Amino acid sequence: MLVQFYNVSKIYPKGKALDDISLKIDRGEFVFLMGPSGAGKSTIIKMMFREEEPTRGQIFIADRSLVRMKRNDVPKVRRNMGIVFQDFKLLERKTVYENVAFAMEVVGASQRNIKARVPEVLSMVGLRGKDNSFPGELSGGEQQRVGIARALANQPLLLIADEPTGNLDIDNSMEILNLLIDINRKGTTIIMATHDRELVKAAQKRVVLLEKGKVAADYAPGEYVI
Amino acid sequence: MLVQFYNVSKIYPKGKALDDISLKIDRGEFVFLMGPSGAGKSTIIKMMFREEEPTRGQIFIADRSLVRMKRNDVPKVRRNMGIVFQDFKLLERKTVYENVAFAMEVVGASQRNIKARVPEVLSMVGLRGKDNSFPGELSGGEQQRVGIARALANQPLLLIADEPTGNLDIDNSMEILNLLIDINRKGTTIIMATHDRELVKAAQKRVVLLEKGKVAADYAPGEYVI
Amino acid sequence: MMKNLVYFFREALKSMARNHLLSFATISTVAICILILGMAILATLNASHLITRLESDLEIMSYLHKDLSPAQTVKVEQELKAIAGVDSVRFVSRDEALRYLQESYGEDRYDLEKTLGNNPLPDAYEIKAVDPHEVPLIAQQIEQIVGVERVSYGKELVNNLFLATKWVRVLSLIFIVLLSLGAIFLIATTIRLAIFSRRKEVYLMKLIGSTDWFVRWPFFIEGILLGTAGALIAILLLAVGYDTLIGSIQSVPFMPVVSNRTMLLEVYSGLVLIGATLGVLGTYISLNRFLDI
Amino acid sequence: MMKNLVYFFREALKSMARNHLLSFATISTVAICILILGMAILATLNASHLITRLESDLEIMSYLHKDLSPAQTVKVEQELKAIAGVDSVRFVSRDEALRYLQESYGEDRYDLEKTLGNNPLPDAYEIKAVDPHEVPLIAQQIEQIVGVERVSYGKELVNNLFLATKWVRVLSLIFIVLLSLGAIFLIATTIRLAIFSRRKEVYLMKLIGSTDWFVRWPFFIEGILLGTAGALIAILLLAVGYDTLIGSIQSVPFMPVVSNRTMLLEVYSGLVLIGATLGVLGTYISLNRFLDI
Ligand SMILES: Nc1ncnc2c1ncn2[C@@H]1O[C@H](COP(=O)(O)OP(=O)(O)OP(=O)(O)O)[C@@H](O)[C@H]1O
Ligand SMILES: Nc1ncnc2c1ncn2[C@@H]1O[C@H](COP(=O)(O)OP(=O)(O)OP(=O)(O)O)[C@@H](O)[C@H]1O
Ligand SMILES: [Mg+2]
Ligand SMILES: [Mg+2]
Repeated sequence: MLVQFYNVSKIYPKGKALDDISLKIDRGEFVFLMGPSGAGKSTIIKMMFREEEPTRGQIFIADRSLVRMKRNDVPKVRRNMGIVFQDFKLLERKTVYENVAFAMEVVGASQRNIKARVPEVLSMVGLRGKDNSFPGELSGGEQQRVGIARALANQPLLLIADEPTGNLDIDNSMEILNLLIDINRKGTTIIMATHDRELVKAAQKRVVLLEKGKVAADYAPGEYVI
Repeated sequence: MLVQFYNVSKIYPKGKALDDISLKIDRGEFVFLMGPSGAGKSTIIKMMFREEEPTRGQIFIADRSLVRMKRNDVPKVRRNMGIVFQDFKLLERKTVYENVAFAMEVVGASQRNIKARVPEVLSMVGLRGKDNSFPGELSGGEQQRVGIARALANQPLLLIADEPTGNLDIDNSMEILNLLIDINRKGTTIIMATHDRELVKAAQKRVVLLEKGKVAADYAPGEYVI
Repeated sequence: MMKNLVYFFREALKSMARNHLLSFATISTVAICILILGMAILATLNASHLITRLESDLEIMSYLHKDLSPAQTVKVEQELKAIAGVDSVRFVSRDEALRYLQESYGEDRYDLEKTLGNNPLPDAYEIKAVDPHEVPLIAQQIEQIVGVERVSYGKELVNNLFLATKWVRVLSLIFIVLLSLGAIFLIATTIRLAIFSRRKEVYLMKLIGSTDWFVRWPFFIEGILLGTAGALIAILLLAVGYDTLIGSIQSVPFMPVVSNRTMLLEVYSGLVLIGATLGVLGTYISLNRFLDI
Repeated sequence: MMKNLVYFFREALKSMARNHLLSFATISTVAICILILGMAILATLNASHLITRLESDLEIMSYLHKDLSPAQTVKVEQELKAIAGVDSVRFVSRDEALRYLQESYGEDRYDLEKTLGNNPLPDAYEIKAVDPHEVPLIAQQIEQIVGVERVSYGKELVNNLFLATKWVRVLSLIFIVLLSLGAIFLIATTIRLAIFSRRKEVYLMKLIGSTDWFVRWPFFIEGILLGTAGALIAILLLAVGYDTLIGSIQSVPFMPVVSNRTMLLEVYSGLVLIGATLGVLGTYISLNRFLDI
């Protein structure tokens, strides 16, 4: 099992976000997280790379407990993941190229590898020609695709994407979905929070439905209809 | 005519965003702006409240030229609009309540009106109970709805929304759409950039399709299918 | 307008509380700058006080002819007093002069008068000038008086003293000016950084229709409050520190200290004013950059 | 590691160029603080130099019995020289003493010796101490020597002088210490604000897997470079200004100036070191707050 949540709750001073969630995701799976706004999708995702810690419960990534993990080991876990953030989180003072390259520099990739890989992922998401633009000079959808390219750059074992197509038109969304399905086929585990039912229907993958901080349903691939 | 674009082009140092756009929107209309990512939807919208100025061409709002307008008159124009930004642009150091109230304080509303109106618009977008949360304590979709509530607060004559449902599930999106249709029926002109074909199909309104900085098509209400 | 003022004040207070790092940085920067400036000003005031005291000790000795009659001696005194700029004239008899000389050779070990049989020294007048800088001029005039044998005021010493005090004054003025400029710049920089880190907030306010002044007012009030608070903290520390200091230093001779309440109060209130002004001015200038939208 | 260093350097340079407001604020804050600190240190050095000069002018006069034979006089001199802490001993004959007295009463207007017929003054030795602060002690020992009639060193004056110089030294030390603390605080505050306005950048870097040190290095290099640059600018201004100043002041007597190249160089390089250290230290402390993610 790659990701395991055992009775995880997250309680903020201003209210409960997750209520006793248990969830297992195997290596090689492709899982959609769905549910209405505020259901807790982003909270679950943030816990997987330890941006947030659970109030109660245990979380294991590749059999290592995130709760008991020492501060110094956290970066190692994050480096084996690719993360697409709901609010993009691009470095404003770096160009598109540098934003993607930075993720590779963090893991210690050589300049040669970086020079080869960055243009590759940028064209995968349809952003060739924007290399030297700064995030502030991009459209919403373009920024979102930079975030996706960055997550893909290191060919991570686990790709976590929080609403990666919210600012994209259907054609671009479909392309991204196909890209992810392709990567998944090559072995990468994918967890994707989304509101886009068209995509979910097209993909025919496992769907975990959240509602008010609880798992309301867990559909095996092909089970989810509308 | 409320909004008029005459041969508007916008050329950034790094490339052309809008290419000779002409467009008229009448009082009381409901117009969707559609088109692929990077087509120029946000650029057109930003020009309407003069966040960006055109490289060439003329823009009139309520028959006043935005290009020739003096610096001091710009706030007056903006105050008659409600704007939903693609990236929300909430004040991070203000609570949800204060964010909405601020828009009313700007136009000089009395505290009494503010106290009555803010809870009203917050419940319109389904955010009652989040009054004292800060934007950083909200989910993506909740933040987006705060942005919508803020735009509605002053009952503007012109409501401009840039991708207001990108982070919302279909139920919430539909509610927002119905809210906008309702407001439109009461006289507010609405311009909305969106990627959500389900919404557009459901609304049956005028659709302006942009592609690569040009108007590719302009569908009258009911004409747009898929 | 009144309603707005209340609103702006509330906004300013809320913002100060919520941006505590920025508030703390501004207050402490203002406090430190004003404190240093205040210390330097007090030091300079004391130095110039000391210098003035040194200078005012300057005196002109005019030695009289040995054979002057009492009437002639009185006439000389009148003429001395008639000279413009003369502050005081004191008669030093030859006996007194001998006593001084005696003392400098040690009380009664050598009885000069007994040893000598008679006193070789002349009578003299000791003259002080209103403005010590006029000493050389007055000395010149005294030399013209009939009955005055010789005038002595340590010409070289006086010139050197004036040169030295001039330098001390010029240098400390330069130091104060540079320090003030530095303080202004440092405070402005801090405010600028504080506003820089809130530029998006300003941008957004403008986008949803705020006028420049609607954005500015809360920032201004914040600037005044933070600037004044910082300056007040500095003044408090300064006043307490200086009071303690002059308390323990006043016993030391040679060290005249400025303890003129009115003057100190002027300095203190001037510094608070500077703090408040810089708070607003820094805000105004830094803010303008981000308002043009 | 080398490869990384090159990378970190490139990152630091890029970031300095792109965050020019922050870079400018840091450089200028460091420059102003170091400049003020440097001016104060130079002023203090000069003041203490002046004080030392004043103190080293102190001398003990030991007046001899009138009826001492030349052999006895020489013996006194030997005993004087034998006292620990005595620097120099100079014989002042009674004739010389009279000449001094004469001079102080104005050249040849009054011929004291002629008037008096004979010289009433005693022979004396003028003694300087290695450490002026030992003057009272040495004077006590001299009083024990047979043949010495009387010892005089202006007891009260010396005590007052020492008290005064002690105060000046203590006060300027306090001022320098306070100024240094102030400078450190101001620089730290500026760096803190600069990093505060980049906190989201740091947060994101950590989120995508950077270790603390991977985030820190470029910031550190930036801190060193900006701190050193600021300090160098300050030192340049300071050195040029001080050189000009001592050039035009050296002609003035009474105003001994410190122009010891080695000492100045030490002060200057110490200040540059402070700039660089504060740059890194400020960065380290401010950064830590935002790294805990
Ligand atoms: N820091 C916080 N403090 C308090 N409450 C929070 C905080 N972060 C999130 N919440 C609350 O937790 C709940 C779940 O938020 P979460 O971001 O996980 O929702 P989501 O499913 O991602 O929604 P969306 O689809 O709108 O992004 C929301 O009601 C939100 O207001
Ligand atoms: N400040 C800028 N400098 C340079 N290019 C810019 C700038 N702002 C936008 N662009 C470019 O202009 C084009 C149109 O951008 P715009 O934001 O209008 O697209 P959009 O239709 O809103 O796309 P999306 O659906 O992705 O939000 C894009 O290619 C974008 O890269
Ligand atoms: Mg979310
Ligand atoms: Mg857009």
